[in-house]
Amino acid sequence: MGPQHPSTHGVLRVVLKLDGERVIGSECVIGYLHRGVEKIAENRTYQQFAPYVDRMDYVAAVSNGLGYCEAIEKLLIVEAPPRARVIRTILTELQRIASHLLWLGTHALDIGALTPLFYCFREREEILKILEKYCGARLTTHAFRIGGLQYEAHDTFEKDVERFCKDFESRIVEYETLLTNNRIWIGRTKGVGILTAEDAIAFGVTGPVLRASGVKWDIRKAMPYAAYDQYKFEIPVGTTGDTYDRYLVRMEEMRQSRLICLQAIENIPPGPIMAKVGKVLKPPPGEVYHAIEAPKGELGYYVVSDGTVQPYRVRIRPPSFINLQAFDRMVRGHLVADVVAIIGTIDIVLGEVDR
Amino acid sequence: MQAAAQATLDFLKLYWAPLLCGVVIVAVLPLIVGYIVLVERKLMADMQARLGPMRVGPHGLLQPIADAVKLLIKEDIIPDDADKVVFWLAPVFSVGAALLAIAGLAFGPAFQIAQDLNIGLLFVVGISALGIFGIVLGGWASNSHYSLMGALRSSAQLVSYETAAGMALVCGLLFAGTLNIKSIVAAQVTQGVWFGFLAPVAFFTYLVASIAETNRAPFDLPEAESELVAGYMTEFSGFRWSLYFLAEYVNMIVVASVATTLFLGGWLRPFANVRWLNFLDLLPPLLMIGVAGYCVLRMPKQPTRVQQMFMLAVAGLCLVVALVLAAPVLLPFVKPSLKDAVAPFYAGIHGGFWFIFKVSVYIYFFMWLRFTIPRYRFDQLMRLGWHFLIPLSIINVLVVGAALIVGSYFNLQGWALLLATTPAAIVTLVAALVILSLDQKNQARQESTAATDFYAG
Amino acid sequence: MLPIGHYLFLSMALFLLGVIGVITRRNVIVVLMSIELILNAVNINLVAFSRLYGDVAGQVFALFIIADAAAEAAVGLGIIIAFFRNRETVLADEMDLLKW
Amino acid sequence: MLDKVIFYFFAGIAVSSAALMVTRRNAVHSAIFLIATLLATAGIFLQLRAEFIFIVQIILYVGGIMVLFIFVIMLVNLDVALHQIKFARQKWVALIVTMALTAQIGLLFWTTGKMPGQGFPKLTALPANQLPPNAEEVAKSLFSSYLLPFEIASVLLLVAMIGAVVMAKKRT
Repeated sequence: MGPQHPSTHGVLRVVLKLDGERVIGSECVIGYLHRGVEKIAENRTYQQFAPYVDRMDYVAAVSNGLGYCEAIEKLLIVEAPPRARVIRTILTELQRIASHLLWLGTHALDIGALTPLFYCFREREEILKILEKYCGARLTTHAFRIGGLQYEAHDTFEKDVERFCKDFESRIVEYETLLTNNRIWIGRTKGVGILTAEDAIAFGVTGPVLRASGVKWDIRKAMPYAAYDQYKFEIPVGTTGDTYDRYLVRMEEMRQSRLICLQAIENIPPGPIMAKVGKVLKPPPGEVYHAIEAPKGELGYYVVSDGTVQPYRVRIRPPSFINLQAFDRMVRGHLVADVVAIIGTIDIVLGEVDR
Repeated sequence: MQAAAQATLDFLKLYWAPLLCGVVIVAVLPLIVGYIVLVERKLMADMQARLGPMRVGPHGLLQPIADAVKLLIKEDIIPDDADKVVFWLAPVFSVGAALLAIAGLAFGPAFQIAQDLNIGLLFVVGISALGIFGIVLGGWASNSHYSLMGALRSSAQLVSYETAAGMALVCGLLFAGTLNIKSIVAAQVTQGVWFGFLAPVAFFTYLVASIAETNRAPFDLPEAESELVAGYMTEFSGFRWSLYFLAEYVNMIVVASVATTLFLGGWLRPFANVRWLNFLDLLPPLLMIGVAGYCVLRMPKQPTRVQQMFMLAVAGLCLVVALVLAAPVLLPFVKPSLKDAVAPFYAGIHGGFWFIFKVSVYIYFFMWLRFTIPRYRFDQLMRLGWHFLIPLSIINVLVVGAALIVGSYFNLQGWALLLATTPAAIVTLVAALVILSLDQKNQARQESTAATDFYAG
Repeated sequence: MLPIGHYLFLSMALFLLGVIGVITRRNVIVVLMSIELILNAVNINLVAFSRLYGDVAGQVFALFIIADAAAEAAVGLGIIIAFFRNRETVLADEMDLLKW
Repeated sequence: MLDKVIFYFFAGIAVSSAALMVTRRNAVHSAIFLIATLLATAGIFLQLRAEFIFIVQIILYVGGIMVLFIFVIMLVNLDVALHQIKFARQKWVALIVTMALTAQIGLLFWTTGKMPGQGFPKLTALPANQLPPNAEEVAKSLFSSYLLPFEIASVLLLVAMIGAVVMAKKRT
């Protein structure tokens, strides 16, 4: 299946070894979107590199930015003010919902249901409007700065987010009626692309794919960052680890993110939005690894600084790339038609896979 | 020479009506198909919270003409080593089969091309079964591995669902007792109840089988399959592709009208012979007046002058149709002497209206399915066809036959016949559940064996 | 109803073409097709005479012939597929082994 | 008059496409020509007012058997056979056989001194419009006087189906 295939998200080439209709083995050829982000980082200052981070997982740019900024703040041993942390949490959770909506739309389209795509995009539009109002850009937002936020929350911020969360509840029910107990949807997804818990851990898979296989691991709970420790929310966990479980886990995650946003909206603490960080950042030599829970899985930043203005090395742990390794195990023994469903269910974004 | 001229003259005198209908159908059908496509796109858009084609003409009403022109002038690529003759023949074959099937149909008591064809329904089903050649040869001629695989898949699907559709029709025909379309509808008048209620399971099976037969909705696997891209139609472009497109929609009309004739009482008004429900006759004209009113109301909101004019024209058209529909109903009240003169006229027009109304409801259901339900995988599709639909329809034929014998024993008629057929339907449904559970069990067994052997392999 | 001679000539012509097809063609599938052609020629005769004598038995028998032709085609093609899968050829000359 | 026109039209198509079928090099082309012949013979059945056989021929022969043929031709896409000569060595044998056949039939008619079909009584050929409805007639006689052959035919079809399935099954 060539790189410009209609159902591979972006430019992913999959070489399938077939026995008639069944897939025996598969091999993903990637690298079509490789831009050498990590090499570029080595001759950019810390602030200059921040916009590059958004271009990786262009579907969830805000959470990339959050990961990078918090990693550098850890390096500088600086703490973002509480107000900044809460606004960051709200924006990341909104971005998570938007990313899951895009996943649901394209996944359903691959399996044949035409309508959910337009419902999901209608909601995603609302979120992008809020992001645009806040930081001027819809997709590659560059919303955060090292040490806090650049812009104060616009005046109607609370009202917009609240209005969105209010009617999103009924919208999720809309998707569920369309898909969840639809016999054909279940037929196409149940028992397809099974990934057992041991395999998931062995492959180092993270995020909804890991939780669907029954492993209860979410960085927001395990190593809370930003303002996640102040809010109550559950972590949905699946049982068999097939496409249908991943679908349920992600739908539940959307609901939880909505709850987080609602809790966060009640009390956004007043105060400054930017910590005292100089114009020129010269972090002390040393290294740091900071991971956050991106919509696709654990997004980690390993930054080594040699005391100068530019980082010595920035290593990014992309969740999509690692989840993709489990693709071969999942696709074995299935029919060619299921390959499309499996690519959809891992929810990979090629920008992040190729970096 | 004179004898030949005389022979052709009386030939024309004898058969001018069907010839005229034939020419009208073949000319008007592409236009109708164009507007069905427009309605489908509008409906899809409406269900997906968007507007659909709005650019060409007011509310996109001229979109089909734009599509037709585009398809005509688009360049007609023929793959280099495809064999030309078969490549040209395949779409012609499938359109020909679809249009020929239209000839057997009756769109109202007066409007039928092949007048008293006493194998009416069988003729329509048989000829529309020829469409398979168009698909198979099309796949073969375009000489690419993918389209050949797509063609084989879609024809395998067509062949297997034809048996199920055939069985469902047989069950419907048990009640009608004849194949001639006019007498089928007449039988539904004497019975007083539509066969769709007498044989609900047959109607359901036919509905599902006809969706699969026209390659639509959850079964539109061949052209939507991810790696076959457009199945057998990939290599065709421009006019040739539009022929296939036309054949698919004409097939949809044929299948819909077969279902309406047999299960939904053809051109009968609902509750045809219930005297006190006669006011239903006024329904068609009222409907048309409603549409006209809606157009007039929306007229001021149109942005440009020409669109307002267009809306007025549409409203006028609806009013004229309403008048034509109302005339035969109201005239007898005005002048009772006209009653008998108007009767055939009345039957023809109202019959035609009801028939077209039912066909469009049936097609609406097709479209509605297409937008909401995801697609079946190919093996699930074949399993549904072979393991579930065909046994169900065979059992249904047996059970309904038995019910008919019981019915005739107690000589139940019309609504009373329901006493015999509803238990029959229940028995068939129970049998269906048994088949399903059996299917689930051996499917699970199959799945486990399949899983083990590929690990071993 | 034309005089019966026309139908006799037609079915004879088709029969002859079928026989030629069976004998001369190397490709087994085309041989099977020519057999179908011969059966068809027989059908024409049957229906013509049934129409001539007004007795519908001829047409019923033609029905049986069509059913039989279907059965014969199914089994014949089954054999061809099985043969093709082993010997990769469909030409009559190369089918000279009784057991492969 | 109309009958004659229709008959010659369909007979012409039938004979010419049969001839083309036998001579075509490509198996798919000959299959298509066979379909044309079958449709032409169906037309002749229609001209003989035998509607039921007409529609059965179309459904069973063209819609059923020919689809099977085209499927097999595609599964066994034998472009390798295209280049070899398509006529077997028995070409001459075929010519001799056909010559003998036509000579024999010609001799038969020559001895009786009548063109084929002259002597047959033309007494019961009913005009077209008084013919009883064909489908009902065939059904009546099929299920009354010919019930036993009907059952035998069904058994034959069953056996054929099982045979075909067993034959085409993969040797697992």
